[in-house]
Amino acid sequence: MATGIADSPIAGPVTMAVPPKRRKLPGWLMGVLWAVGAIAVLSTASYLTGNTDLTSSTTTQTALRLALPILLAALGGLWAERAGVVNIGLEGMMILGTWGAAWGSYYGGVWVGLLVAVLFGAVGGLLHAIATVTFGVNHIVSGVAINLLGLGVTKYLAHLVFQPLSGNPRQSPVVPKFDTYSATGITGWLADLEAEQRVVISDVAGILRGLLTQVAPLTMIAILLVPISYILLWRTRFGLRLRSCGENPVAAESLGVNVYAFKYTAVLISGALAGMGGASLVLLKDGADYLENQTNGRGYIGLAAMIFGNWRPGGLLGGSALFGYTDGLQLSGRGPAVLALLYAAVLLLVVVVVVQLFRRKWFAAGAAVLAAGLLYAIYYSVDELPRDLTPYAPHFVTLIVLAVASQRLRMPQADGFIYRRGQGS
Amino acid sequence: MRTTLRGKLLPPVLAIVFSVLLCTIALVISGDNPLDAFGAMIGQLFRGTTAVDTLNSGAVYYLAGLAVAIGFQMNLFNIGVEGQYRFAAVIAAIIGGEIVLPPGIHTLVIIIVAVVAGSFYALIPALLKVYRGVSEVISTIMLNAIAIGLIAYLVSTDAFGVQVGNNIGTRPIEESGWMPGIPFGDNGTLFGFVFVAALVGFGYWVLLNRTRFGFELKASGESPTAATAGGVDARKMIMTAMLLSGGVAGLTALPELLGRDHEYLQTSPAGYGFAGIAVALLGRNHPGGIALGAVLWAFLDKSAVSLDNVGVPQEITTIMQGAIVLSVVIAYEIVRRMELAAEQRRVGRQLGRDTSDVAAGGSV
Amino acid sequence: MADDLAVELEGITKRFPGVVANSDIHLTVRTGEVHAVCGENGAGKSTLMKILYGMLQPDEGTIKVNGRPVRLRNPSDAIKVGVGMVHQHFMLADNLSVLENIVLGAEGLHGIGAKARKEVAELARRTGLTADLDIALEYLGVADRQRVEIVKVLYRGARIVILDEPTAVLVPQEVDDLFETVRQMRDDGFTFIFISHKLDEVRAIADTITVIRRGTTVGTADPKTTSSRQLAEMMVGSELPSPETRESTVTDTAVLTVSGLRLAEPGSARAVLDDIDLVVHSGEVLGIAGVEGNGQTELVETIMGMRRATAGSITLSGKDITKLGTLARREAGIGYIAEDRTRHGLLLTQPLWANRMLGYQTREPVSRGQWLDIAGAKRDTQRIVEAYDVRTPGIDVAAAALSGGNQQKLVVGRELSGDPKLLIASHPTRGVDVGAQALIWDHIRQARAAGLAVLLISADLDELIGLSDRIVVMLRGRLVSEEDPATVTAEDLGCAMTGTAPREATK
Amino acid sequence: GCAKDTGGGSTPPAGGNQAESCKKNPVPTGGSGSAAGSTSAGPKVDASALKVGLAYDIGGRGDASFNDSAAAGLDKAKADMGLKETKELTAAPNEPEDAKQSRLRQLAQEGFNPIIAVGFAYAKSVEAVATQFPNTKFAVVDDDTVKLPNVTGLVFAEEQGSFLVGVAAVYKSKNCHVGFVGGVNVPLIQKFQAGFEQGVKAASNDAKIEAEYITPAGDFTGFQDPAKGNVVAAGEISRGADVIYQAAGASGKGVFEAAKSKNALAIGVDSDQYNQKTVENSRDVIITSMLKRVDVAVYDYVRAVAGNTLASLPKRFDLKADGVGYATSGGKIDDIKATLDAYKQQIIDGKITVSDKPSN
Ligand SMILES: Nc1ncnc2c1ncn2[C@@H]1O[C@H](COP(=O)(O)OP(=O)(O)OP(=O)(O)O)[C@@H](O)[C@H]1O
Ligand SMILES: Nc1ncnc2c1ncn2[C@@H]1O[C@H](COP(=O)(O)OP(=O)(O)OP(=O)(O)O)[C@@H](O)[C@H]1O
Ligand SMILES: [Mg+2]
Ligand SMILES: [Mg+2]
Repeated sequence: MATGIADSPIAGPVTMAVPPKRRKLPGWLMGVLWAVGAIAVLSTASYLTGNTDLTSSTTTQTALRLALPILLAALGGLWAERAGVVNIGLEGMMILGTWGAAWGSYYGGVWVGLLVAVLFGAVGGLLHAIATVTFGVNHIVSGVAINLLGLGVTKYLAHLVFQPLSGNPRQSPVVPKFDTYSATGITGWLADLEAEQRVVISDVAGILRGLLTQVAPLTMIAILLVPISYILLWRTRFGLRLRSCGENPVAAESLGVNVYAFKYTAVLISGALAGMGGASLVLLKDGADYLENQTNGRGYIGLAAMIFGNWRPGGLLGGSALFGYTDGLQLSGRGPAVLALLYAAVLLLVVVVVVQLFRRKWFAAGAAVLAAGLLYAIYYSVDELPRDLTPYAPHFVTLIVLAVASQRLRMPQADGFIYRRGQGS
Repeated sequence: MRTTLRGKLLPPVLAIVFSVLLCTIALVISGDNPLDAFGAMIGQLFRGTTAVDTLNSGAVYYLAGLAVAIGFQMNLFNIGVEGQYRFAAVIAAIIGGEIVLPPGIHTLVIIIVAVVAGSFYALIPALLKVYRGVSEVISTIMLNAIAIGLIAYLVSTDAFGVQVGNNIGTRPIEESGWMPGIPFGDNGTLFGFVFVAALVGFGYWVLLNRTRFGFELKASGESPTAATAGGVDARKMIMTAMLLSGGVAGLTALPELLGRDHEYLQTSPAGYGFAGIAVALLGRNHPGGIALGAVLWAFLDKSAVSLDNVGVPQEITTIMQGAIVLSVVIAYEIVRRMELAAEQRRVGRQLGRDTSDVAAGGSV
Repeated sequence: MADDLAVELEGITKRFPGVVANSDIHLTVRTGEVHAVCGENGAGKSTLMKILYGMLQPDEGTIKVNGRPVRLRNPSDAIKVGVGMVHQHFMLADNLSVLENIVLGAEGLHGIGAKARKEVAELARRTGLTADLDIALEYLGVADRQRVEIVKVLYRGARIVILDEPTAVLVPQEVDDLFETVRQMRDDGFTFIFISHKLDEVRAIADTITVIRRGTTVGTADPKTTSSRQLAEMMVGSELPSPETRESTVTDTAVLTVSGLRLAEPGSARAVLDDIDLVVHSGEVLGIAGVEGNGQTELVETIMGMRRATAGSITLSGKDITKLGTLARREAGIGYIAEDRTRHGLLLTQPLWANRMLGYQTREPVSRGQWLDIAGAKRDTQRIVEAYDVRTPGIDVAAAALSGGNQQKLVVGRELSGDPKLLIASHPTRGVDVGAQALIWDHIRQARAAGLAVLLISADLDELIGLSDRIVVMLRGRLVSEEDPATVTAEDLGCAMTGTAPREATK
Repeated sequence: GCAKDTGGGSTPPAGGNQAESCKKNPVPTGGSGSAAGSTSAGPKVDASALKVGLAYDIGGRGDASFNDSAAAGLDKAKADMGLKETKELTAAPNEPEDAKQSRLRQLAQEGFNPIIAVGFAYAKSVEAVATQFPNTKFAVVDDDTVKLPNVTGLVFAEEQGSFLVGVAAVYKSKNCHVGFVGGVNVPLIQKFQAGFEQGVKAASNDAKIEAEYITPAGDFTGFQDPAKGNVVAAGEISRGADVIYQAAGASGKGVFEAAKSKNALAIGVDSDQYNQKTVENSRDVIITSMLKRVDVAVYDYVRAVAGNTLASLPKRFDLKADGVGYATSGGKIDDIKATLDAYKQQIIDGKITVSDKPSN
């Protein structure tokens, strides 16, 4: 082989081995702290700017909804990459899921739709597994090919199957959607609280209300899949074996782990989750039915959310939530809401400055002061952000958070490596 | 590892055969005649401008493929070629349209602007990677999206755009800035940029195989640790490779911009960067392979029109592109294993002679 | 007879593309013995062991374990019949915790929770593994990793334990500890198959020795009646080499001067290197002794410019190179044999001639200005292949196709060909067989006689004592003492390295 | 407790009651009442000798949008004028210029004449191919920039139709607050916004208007993302708008659904969306649709070619030419039809001129 790429993984971020530091807090508590901190910053910003969109129930609801497909794709990425298979075919598998969801739901109702979506996604996963695991094809090549195939096959199938039904080769007929449920008792009370516009209380009420109204079973399943993935991957022997395939497959093999089987399983689950992500675009109330290319790159965003979340379920939940939230905010609240978010960012940076000063990290504190000043200057000087750029607020936010948070990302060590049975030295 | 000629040529042929087979099945299912379909695909080459168009588009894909391949050489996955080429195209079109210079110089300025703009847009992920450790995969995905917004702004009438009918685009470039092509009468005009693309491909080969920089690039790609110990500065290499990749990406839209369109419209096609990934992978990062991949890709693209014309669903071409990418790599793997087995058999036959002197060892 | 035979390998043959790794091998191991397998690099020892452990399938031949014929399709099969293996190269996952590394694949025994933890803790105590079971494996030193590997095998209840070159990375005390454990377990009825290039060790621990040469069994030997010399002859047909340096060539010209060198850990104030002062003269070999993880690697990498010193200066032949990059330091005349050749020394998929360029890409004969001189590189690679007896089918094969010893010879050849003033040699003969070892020592000696200054780091104390003109001992990032190789013994050195008082005092 | 939602929006504001929250401007009077002149009425024309080629934009026949509308015009021509041979080809997403040219050239070479290109994206290709085939007649929908004797531009006064639905929106709004959701911020869609806003202002000086686009120009996913259309519309509704006019292609579906679940009303675009299958779930919130009669234009063009009366085709398909209008299916605006028609007459008579650029 002439060049390295076909057999080598993508270079991960350059990380340094750091001495073991005792984690003071368990992961879930960190998550809760982050969430509380975020809400505190947002409600302060909402109070100071007078923009209620930041914490309204509508925003929360749209955020949840926009985050859902990304979350599922990210979970799909997590499963595959934890077993050492890079999956940039998520997009294609999601597309397969959208088609399958519409088709199954049309003929058999929502649950059948969900099942078919999951199966279709898994078929994409199977293809990826055959290529990467059995044939040792470069993971990126296979992923790119699956994205093309997913798009081509669904277009073709839609032409064949949906056109006679909907008269439109690019769209399915209207299909059944999941019913939604609300915690009626609480939400009424929360709505009152939210309407009162009291500092913090109303904000929290708004956010909670958004999370508790009009929740579809699929939404609940998706959210539950985060802890389920965590438990399966980190708390069971199955998960240990699966992760070992992503860390050092040769070692795993030497201990009697059937690496191929685990990689297959992981990539199948990955595809199934991506398929479910596709279904979440089709089967939720107000969903779009099948529409050609409706995933619009969400598979890639999911991949980004997973990297953002440091290959961990809690982290990718945060990544998807951040993305969904910002996107929801800019879409429903538009320019003013994004400006308010900018203000929230300034507040966040002020917190960062305090923390860094406390830790005696003078340089970091200085940088944060600078950034805060800059953002505040922008906030102060413009009354409207450029319209053409506000739709990309989530992308800017993702970039800035990644650049600012001095993070240490740790990808699974053998992620993207091609493993062949018996190659161990 | 040694690869025979058969090992190089057989896989693509197998892959094409396999994808044709797959599409045949799909066509039969949908009740179309596969022979008509494939007849139309071959036939198009002898009709109208398709043959020339294929080469023209091939040049576009070639440049995008090279840009991606430069990153791949050192294990950088520059998904951002998409954003880089579009950003560069707009900037080049705007500047090219705003200025008038003597022929040749005008063109050259546009080319340089495109390269600089492409590199600039690649500079952001490069800096983020080197100084903040942000994975280039995620940063370029984000920057691709942001590029759309930037372009929308730049092309809007508030900024540099002009409206023609219902379309907006940049101010058309004066003729002095065009790149003349080779006219083939009714069969179209071959872009002059096709030769520039070929030159870039040659440059890529020379750079990688004959220069110190190329050696350091490949070394960092293969083993960052060994490269560091060998005195290669990893940060510098990441920066240079990204900038170079972005610079070549910046050229991607120029064949069409300088050879035919002369302006960048909001309806100008996107997606060349993503196709470039597939093309680079098809060509296994080798300049010759990428060229073949690019032309094949372009050919399949063009087939969509011809297939539609004979009433065959044009989605077939997308399926075929995906199938070829996947099956070509699988075919390479199968052929590699076959050759391995053959070698093992060969060794097996030589066994007797090799071990005879060892067997004389005896025990103490 | 079947009752007391733990392992019988009959007529094992294994072919790899271009190589016959094992050809009609016979090996019989009695229950409860320590059975050593010796042979040159690439003789086929590891391959044979992988076959016994089910990781490779033999092309021909039969395997019997405890008298019963078995088919081992994968390691699980081997584990089931009681075979366990500690690999030559660690089989550990850096990001998993110590506990996870151990229970992986054997979760069926005690799960992955508290019960498993208890069980592992017990085994850890027995083998001297003191590390926290919950920290990621990457923070463990080599000796601890070795212990984790052994605990892994024991945890699975293996009765037949394969140890493939377990001592290559250990210091004498650690080797003693290991042997103590092995002997104890042997008395408890465990069977060991033990592989090592260090023939003294082999004779110290083994009950029986089987010698393999070029993939086939040459014969068996009794360690009590066979000398190391005889063993070596069986293995390679040549004499056992000695690292002894005959006459001193030390001059007064300082080549490398390091003063006040300090290296802080990234993100903390703790120093990995603390106030290091040393001088290496032209024609002198300065040995650095130290237990792995005490800063030798960092010292070397700081001198090479791969890490930036926090304080202090480095001078090469009077020129201050503290601020220079790695390439500039190499150009200034430093040759570098890295401790891990596959990570730092070679581009494994590239041909040998491309590997010749690595680190020399700016210099004749492999380049001219910005352009590579491929013909020149090939010519010079051919020269190295001949001068250093690199056994290879040609210079166009990928470096990965060479065995470890041959790879090392190529690296040594390359690093000595730039006319260096200073050679930094980190474990130059690690894992290399006796024949190649002798050759590498010879070349280092010749260069030293011609005025080369050598900074030698080695875990092989015989090598260190034999080659060095002076030895300094490194402990926790500091140079703690200086020893005279003419008088010091390996045991003394070991004590200094571990910071314990000399043996007399402890007894 | 936790309860199943009953599919909200079951009771949209009824069409009949005109809320008095919005002070309406006086309805103009004095229209001449002359009927909109449709060219389709006239002597019977035989087009059986014509071979008509149609080159669609992305989506093609069945897209429930302007391509579909063009297809309807062609079908009608077939039925009415005995048109026999036709061929319809469709553009692929992200295709370069030469693909469009090849498509047109193929049609021309196979003897199709006239050739109708649907969508302004074809403008440059038609120019190139029409030069090459001077004896073939071409038409471009939504573009009139090609100045060649054999090329006809079929453009529409979208702002005029949008004006009328703007008026309708005000009359149906309870909060005196209406909204516009555009798919992609391009000049063509800005025309819809411009007309709508002028209509709203004409109907009431008090009315508040929300106007948003899903994506900026160049990002055509805005036409393809119902999920985002939904969010943008929901945002406008939460700010008080209760009648939303969408010009967002396939994303419009999301707008309708947002309206439905938040008890607001919606106005469709291009075709009579009340009768459109893909949005039938939310048809009860669609009070009207702004009609852009691409079908009329295509039909009239074919007819004009057959009868050799190209010169008689309107320069712009406007209210007068029946090229734009509003739909009444569902009967939700029957009560204000007179008002709308009064405004319509004013526009036809030139008493009101509608600008095609949004004011800001
Ligand atoms: N997977 C493989 N593919 C091809 N050749 C191999 C493979 N594994 C081992 N070999 C070859 O088989 C031969 C025996 O290798 P093996 O690793 O068994 O040697 P060894 O005796 O363990 O050597 P050492 O003492 O250096 O560990 C070598 O020539 C090696 O090149
Ligand atoms: N995947 C592989 N493909 C081809 N050859 C391989 C492969 N894996 C190992 N080898 C061969 O294995 C040999 C290296 O084997 P091994 O790792 O046992 O080294 P070694 O000879 O034992 O050296 P050392 O003891 O110094 O580490 C090389 O000769 C190489 O040809
Ligand atoms: Mg070995
Ligand atoms: Mg070895």
